[in-house]
Amino acid sequence: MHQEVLMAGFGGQGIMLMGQMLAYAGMKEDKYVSWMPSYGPEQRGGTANCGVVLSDEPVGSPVVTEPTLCVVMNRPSLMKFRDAVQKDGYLFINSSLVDDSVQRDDIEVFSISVTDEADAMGNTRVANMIMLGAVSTVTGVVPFERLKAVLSEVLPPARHSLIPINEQALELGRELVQD
Amino acid sequence: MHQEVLMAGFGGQGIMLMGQMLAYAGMKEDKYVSWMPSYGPEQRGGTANCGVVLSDEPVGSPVVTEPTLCVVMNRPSLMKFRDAVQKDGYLFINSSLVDDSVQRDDIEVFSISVTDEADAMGNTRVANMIMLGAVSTVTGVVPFERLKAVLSEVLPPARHSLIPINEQALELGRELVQD
Amino acid sequence: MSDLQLFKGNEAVGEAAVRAGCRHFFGYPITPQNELPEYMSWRLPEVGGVFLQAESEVAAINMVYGAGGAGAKAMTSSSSPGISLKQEGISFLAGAEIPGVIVNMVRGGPGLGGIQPAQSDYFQATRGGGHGDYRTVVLGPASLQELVDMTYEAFQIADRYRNPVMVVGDGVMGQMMEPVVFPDMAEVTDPPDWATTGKRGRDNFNLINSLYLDPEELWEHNRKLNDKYRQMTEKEVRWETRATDDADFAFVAYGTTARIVQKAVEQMREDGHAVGLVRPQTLWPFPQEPFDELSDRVDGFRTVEMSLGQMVEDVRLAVQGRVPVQFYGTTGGVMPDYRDIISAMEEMMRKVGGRR
Amino acid sequence: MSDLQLFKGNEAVGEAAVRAGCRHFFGYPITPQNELPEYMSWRLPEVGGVFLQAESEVAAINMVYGAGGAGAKAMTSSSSPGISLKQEGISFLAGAEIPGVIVNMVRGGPGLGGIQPAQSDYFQATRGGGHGDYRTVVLGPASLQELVDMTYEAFQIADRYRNPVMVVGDGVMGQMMEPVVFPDMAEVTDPPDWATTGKRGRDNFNLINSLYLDPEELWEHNRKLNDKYRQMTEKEVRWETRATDDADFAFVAYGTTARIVQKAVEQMREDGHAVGLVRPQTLWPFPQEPFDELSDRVDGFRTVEMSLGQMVEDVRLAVQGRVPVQFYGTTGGVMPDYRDIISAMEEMMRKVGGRR
Amino acid sequence: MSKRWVFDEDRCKGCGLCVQACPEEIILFSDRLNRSGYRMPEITAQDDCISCGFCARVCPDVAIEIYRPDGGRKTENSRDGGR
Amino acid sequence: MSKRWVFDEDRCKGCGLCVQACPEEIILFSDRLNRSGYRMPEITAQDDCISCGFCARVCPDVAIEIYRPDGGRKTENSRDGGR
Amino acid sequence: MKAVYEKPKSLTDVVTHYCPGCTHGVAHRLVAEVIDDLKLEDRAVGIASVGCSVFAYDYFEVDFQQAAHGRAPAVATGIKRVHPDSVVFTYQGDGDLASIGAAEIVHAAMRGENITVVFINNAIYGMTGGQMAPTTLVGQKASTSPAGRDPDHSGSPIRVCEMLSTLPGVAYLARVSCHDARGIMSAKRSIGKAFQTQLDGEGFALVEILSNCPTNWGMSPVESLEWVKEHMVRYYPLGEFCTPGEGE
Amino acid sequence: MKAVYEKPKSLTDVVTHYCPGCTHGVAHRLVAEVIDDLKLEDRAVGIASVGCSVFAYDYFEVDFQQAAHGRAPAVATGIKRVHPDSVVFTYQGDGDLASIGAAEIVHAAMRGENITVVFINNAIYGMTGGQMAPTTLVGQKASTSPAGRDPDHSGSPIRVCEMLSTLPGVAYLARVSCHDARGIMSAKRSIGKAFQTQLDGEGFALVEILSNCPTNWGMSPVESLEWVKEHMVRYYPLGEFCTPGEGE
Ligand SMILES: Cc1ncc(C[n+]2csc(CCOP(=O)(O)OP(=O)(O)O)c2C)c(N)n1
Ligand SMILES: Cc1ncc(C[n+]2csc(CCOP(=O)(O)OP(=O)(O)O)c2C)c(N)n1
Ligand code: SF4
Ligand code: SF4
Ligand code: SF4
Ligand code: SF4
Ligand code: SF4
Ligand code: SF4
Ligand SMILES: [Mg+2]
Ligand SMILES: [Mg+2]
Repeated sequence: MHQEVLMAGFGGQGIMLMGQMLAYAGMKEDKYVSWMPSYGPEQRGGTANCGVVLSDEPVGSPVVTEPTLCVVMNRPSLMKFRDAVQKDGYLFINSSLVDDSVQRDDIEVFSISVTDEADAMGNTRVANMIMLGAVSTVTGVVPFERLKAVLSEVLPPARHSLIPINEQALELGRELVQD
Repeated sequence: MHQEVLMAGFGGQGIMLMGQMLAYAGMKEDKYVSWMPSYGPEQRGGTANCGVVLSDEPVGSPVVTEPTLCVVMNRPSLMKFRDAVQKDGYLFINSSLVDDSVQRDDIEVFSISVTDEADAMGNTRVANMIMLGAVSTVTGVVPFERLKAVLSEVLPPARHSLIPINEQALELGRELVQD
Repeated sequence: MSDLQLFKGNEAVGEAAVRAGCRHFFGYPITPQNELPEYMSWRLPEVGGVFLQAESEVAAINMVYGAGGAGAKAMTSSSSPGISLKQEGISFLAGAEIPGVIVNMVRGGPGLGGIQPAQSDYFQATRGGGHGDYRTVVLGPASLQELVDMTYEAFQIADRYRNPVMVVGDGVMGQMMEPVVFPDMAEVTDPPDWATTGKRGRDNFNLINSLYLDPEELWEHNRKLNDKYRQMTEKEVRWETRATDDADFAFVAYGTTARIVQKAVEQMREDGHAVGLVRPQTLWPFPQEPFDELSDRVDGFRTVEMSLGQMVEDVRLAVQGRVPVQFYGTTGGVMPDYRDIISAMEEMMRKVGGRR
Repeated sequence: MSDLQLFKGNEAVGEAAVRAGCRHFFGYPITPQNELPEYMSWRLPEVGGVFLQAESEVAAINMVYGAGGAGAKAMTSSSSPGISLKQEGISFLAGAEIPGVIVNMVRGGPGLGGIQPAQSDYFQATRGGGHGDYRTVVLGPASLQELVDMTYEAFQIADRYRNPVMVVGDGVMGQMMEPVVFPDMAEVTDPPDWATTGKRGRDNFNLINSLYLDPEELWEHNRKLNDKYRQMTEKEVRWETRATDDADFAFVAYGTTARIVQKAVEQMREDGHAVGLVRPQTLWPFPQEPFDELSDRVDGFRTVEMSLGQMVEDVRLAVQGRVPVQFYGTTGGVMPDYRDIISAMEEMMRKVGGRR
Repeated sequence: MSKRWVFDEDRCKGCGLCVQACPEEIILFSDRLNRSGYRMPEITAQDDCISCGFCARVCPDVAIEIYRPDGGRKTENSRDGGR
Repeated sequence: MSKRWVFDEDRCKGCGLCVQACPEEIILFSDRLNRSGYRMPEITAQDDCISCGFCARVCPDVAIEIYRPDGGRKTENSRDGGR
Repeated sequence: MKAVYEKPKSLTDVVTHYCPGCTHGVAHRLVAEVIDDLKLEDRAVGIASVGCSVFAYDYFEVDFQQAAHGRAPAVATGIKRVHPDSVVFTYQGDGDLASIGAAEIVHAAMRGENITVVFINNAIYGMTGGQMAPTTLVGQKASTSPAGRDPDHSGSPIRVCEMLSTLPGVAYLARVSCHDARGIMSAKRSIGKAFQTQLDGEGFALVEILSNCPTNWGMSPVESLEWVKEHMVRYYPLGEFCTPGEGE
Repeated sequence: MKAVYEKPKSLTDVVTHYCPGCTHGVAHRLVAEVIDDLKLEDRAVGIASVGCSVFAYDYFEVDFQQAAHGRAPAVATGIKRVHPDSVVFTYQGDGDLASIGAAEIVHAAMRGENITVVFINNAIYGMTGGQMAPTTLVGQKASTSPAGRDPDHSGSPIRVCEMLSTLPGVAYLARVSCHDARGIMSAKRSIGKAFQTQLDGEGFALVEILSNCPTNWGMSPVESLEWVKEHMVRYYPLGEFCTPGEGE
């Protein structure tokens, strides 16, 4: 097993946390993992993305440029990465903020309106968890239950009150792709 | 012609000026010359010495450690340098401040009480010029007249009023060794 | 593997230092190493230590001088421009024989440059950017586990020789997360007997100093330092080789770059090329042995660095013309692509190829 | 020879700079170079220039940055610890492509060290003690006339490449007097068109900068700088050989040391030994050519330095193992004795002797 | 051009300082986002604007320019040299 | 030891500050040079010394120590903690 | 219609990289207005320091140098000594000016260097992510003082104007605040005076502008200005500390 | 006989390298007396700075560190933070403290670093041969201001006590003079207070001692003290600028 995951969006969309949860869950599954953030040259409000490598072998470069699994949470990220996804890879799109379509048939594309769904849940900020639930369910990159279990370890204690809503969001994500 | 001159004494005895006059005169005589000061590790009131090289060839190291011509103006300098003087070299001693004798018969030793003589002239500070007059007269390292001529070029304008007494001192030095 | 913790590089350095007994950190913010002082700012008080944000990098290294001279395991960190400002201080630490650990998370230069990862401070780190004949042991980890282990050891090496030790990472190393296992918490030891603790009953007074106005004494002092440097060269040098046993050509790379080169090696091996990798773990002392061993067996070395070519000089010094040494690099914060690395090696193989 | 003037090294540097058109000097006192700022403090006002004593070496180099960026021929000087403090600034000058001349009258180190002559800042000068991939041309004069000429040229080289240039002397060089002839007074030129003079009718505004947050841009900028460095390597390298035509062994030495080695060479020649001297005049770029030429002819090189062995690495890099390269040195302010130099060479000749 | 309140939406970052600053309370946030995704303020009643310039003065992004009818009520003028 | 003015000539550098400082004007330069070649001050009349300590206080080289007869006139004492 | 407020000519058209609501933008605008008003566009040379305002050089239509962290006053000195008829100004943050650059600002002031300093005091290191600055208020949280600044550990904030006012070379010193329109108008007057001081050859001039950093303070822009008013102005009193001709 | 004045125990027997009449020697003695009086010999750690007093470490019977030029306050901070019960003092010249080390002294003061600073202001760079210091008086000649300090070119001298007195972290600040016996006695009292301030944990304490440099001033020792009295004391008023508990 060797997955190179790239997650991209605006700063503030919780991209980094998504990646860290994936890496953490992978570690708990006895994979070799790495997580690597990247902020655009613009300091503020620009794009933010992170790469996560999960593998049965020690991780070489932690920098992901050709993902096997890509999550884009906004439009600029789609423009930047849609052609970079490896053949047979996955591309998850936050269709609430991205209305473009992808003209590739060598990859699997999932469009989920996670921001709208999160809004509907009453908290735009859990869009990332909805996406993560979906990603885990579709790809099995890490088991869904593991993801739920690591929430409490990745969130700082001060934010543990948010665990229930995040769990709900993960589950909603699962449901959305199970339908 | 190749002379390596070492002049040594206390700070304040005008050692540096003696050396500079020698170098300047040498330059005017179309010799290759260098002048190099050295202050002891102690910053203040310690020993001061300088090396002057005068040669028909370009000067190699400006640092003089084995002089062909050595002038010591105080006792510590004698202790330090008397054995360093090259065979057939000259050693000039300010016998006003140094009462030790030198047990070498492979060099020529001149003891001149220049400080006393300068005191007698009414200005202790010209002891260096008395010595220089003697050195020039005995060794011919630079012509005596040249030495006198460069006084005005080496002394800063502000001190040109001192030229006459310095000339007198040079001449006294000549007389002392001509006797 | 239950002790595994997912840590950010900069924070892992902090925790490793705490485990090593470091209780005093003096730093000044600069990207990309800010998480290290930030971590220390809450972690050190927790273990009874002191974090102090200095007014500048110059002040920080001189606080390390004071604290180290007083017997503490002290540390500072920065990134390229800030490390330049510490050069006088590092020379003073070496001259006065004070242990201390300095971390450089290298970014692109020169000048203000950029904030992305680079390896262009290699010369500065290994040749001493400061004045005078001195050396610092320079550790160049390639994974966060190694970063943790080397940070821990840096304190031991510093104490062993009473000499500053540098840990050189880069933006990637500082920012990435990987699972790490931390060494156990070391006991915090008493100040050594040379430290300026105040006399506290001692008869003599202790002195921390690097001034020797008498040149003979200063030479003597330098000889003494040089003996230590020679010992370090013998005892502290470290490297790793991968797939070099049957290699026709070998890459040389350290730190983050070595990980990317490793990928290139795997790919080339799959494609049937017998290539390997020499990875210096200590940048100073630089490993001579693997090059002596390999110079008889391989047809050439290809050094890969995130710089315009700095470590390549050490490789050339080690190889001494026995086989060709070539350089490939990116700089300014660009990380080399493993495909470009492969191309570079293939080109070398074509040109040098049939040599033996 | 009526233009000959007996000058102290430090003051000769000052006068040469004035002749080259330098009108702005920013410095901070440190032994053994104090006569240079002192000279400038009265000489520059005389020619309509500005001498300013800065609050520190750090401030001084940044004043040079400002003045150089504003189009002036600006200069600073110091000695070892002070030069360490300037490293960040020098990297900024290189990164922002600002010309400027930096003089280092090297003294013994590390740390506070001593005030006697040394050559132990060779690494710092030639490898860039600052951060990032950058180079400065480093001139290493061996006589006061050469010091004068090189100081004069340093300004031209700096302007030609928009890059800082270093002149490296030592305590001897700064303190000694020798007769020198000064070049004629150069015309003071208008600021170049890239200088920040204020727009004064220009349409665009000028910018002096070394920040490139985009790594690709920073790499590109570095490539541009690298092209300049390559040009310097081709065009600015300088050396001198003495008695090497029929030499079996050659010394390598620069600066003051080369003068002492010269004496050793003469002595050894008198004693019937065929030895010569290679004297690099530019320490960076380091001369490759004489070593290529001599490596086929001599049986070995003996490098002599007032350090624990720094330039010897460049000699080894240049010789690439073709013949043995050995090192002899003193440090801490001790000048090598020509007799010890001779012994060192004789020992090498005995050991390496019958090689060919 | 007869508007007092002239708005450059591409410069605006939706910080809301103008909303806060207007003494007439006629600037409010709208529902619109600009190209960069920032929520846009809008003026609810151009005619109620007194051209006091407060909104423009507090705007960190120079997204607002203010005009007043010639001969209109005197308000603080930004071009008076600041003295 | 019955002297009030105790002088350590090896420490003295002949600066003359003590000469200047003595309110009784009983310290004068002598003709003697010490081993380092400095001209030595001397006390002309031990008995006129009032043990005020001024000379010792101004001496940068700690070349002078001052004593006073027990029960003698009270003078400023250097060991009073400075407060 | 007549313009009451238009974009100053000395600002470029570039949209700044500053966070929404950051008063760096306001300060830029005021400086540009003064450059316009005094017609300095042909003589002005700015120095951008290291901090959030490092890209200032992109935002002004005048010559610029980018300086090493803290060294802007030294760089300005270099420029001014070469071209005394240039109008040289630095634009510096509180970390830059009051921490690493403390020696440079004190000495430029001591020398009476005839330059203008625009000093943005936002009580934090903005660019590097919210570390404690020498100007951070007691109790204020920062990423390197997570429990709030503790005066027993880190001392109390430095008041730059008060400190520099003790130096004879200083000609003009003022502290202003950008927390509301009135403050901004007064800030502009002070910036104008600070440039005029240089034009008149009076010596060193500095305007300290109390500013916000909504991002690193963790507040909305509006809240952050409220905080400036409530907390910063209290510790950092506004006013003029020196005016030309007043000292010696 | 009873001792009125004896060599302090905390001074070594070494004869100093100072020039005849240099008040560095007096200041050393006073510090040693205070160390004796307060019985600090077992807890004191001194920091020798770069300047004529660089060899201070040879003259005191206590632990010492030699610091890089200007950095003594940073070095002292490092020591004090490791051993808060050590009594840490720096001994710094005016070039060291007020020029290259300006940032370090300002920040140690701002932090209220619990250390004692003995500051020797002799208005010149002694060790390097008489260059201008930031404290050199207007008109005073120095080897880098051969025509005398020109305020239009180099500004007017910095008054360190006045400047530092604006910093809240400062507990004790005094300026004294060594030009006569009375001044020396008062100097001792101030040095004593400055150490006591540290013992009481009150924060940063500094004593500025107006001193001479007969060698580089080109005066006899007696003339030089006269000059301190006539010129220095006039520009640098004596007195206490801060005492513990006074500020905030
Ligand atoms: C020598 C050096 N040290 C540190 C840095 C990192 N650095 C960049 S900006 C900055 C602080 C900026 O804070 P401030 O001056 O207050 O400006 P702000 O961002 O708040 O406007 C620091 C420490 C650097 N670039 N160079
Ligand atoms: C980094 C550095 N810069 C400069 C020097 C040279 N230096 C030695 S002492 C000194 C000045 C000393 O003056 P001051 O601090 O006033 O002490 P004083 O000698 O007058 O007592 C200087 C500039 C140095 N050693 N290190
Ligand atoms: S100009 Fe004044 S009244 Fe008009 S919108 Fe702006 S703030 Fe409101
Ligand atoms: S103040 Fe400016 S940037 Fe902020 S919301 Fe109003 S117009 Fe937009
Ligand atoms: S103690 Fe007083 S009276 Fe006695 S010699 Fe000294 S100064 Fe004079
Ligand atoms: S004051 Fe001291 S050193 Fe000076 S002359 Fe008197 S005894 Fe000697
Ligand atoms: S980080 Fe703070 S200071 Fe920097 S631009 Fe954002 S709000 Fe402004
Ligand atoms: S040079 Fe001046 S400060 Fe230094 S010891 Fe001599 S008199 Fe004292
Ligand atoms: Mg700030
Ligand atoms: Mg001084």
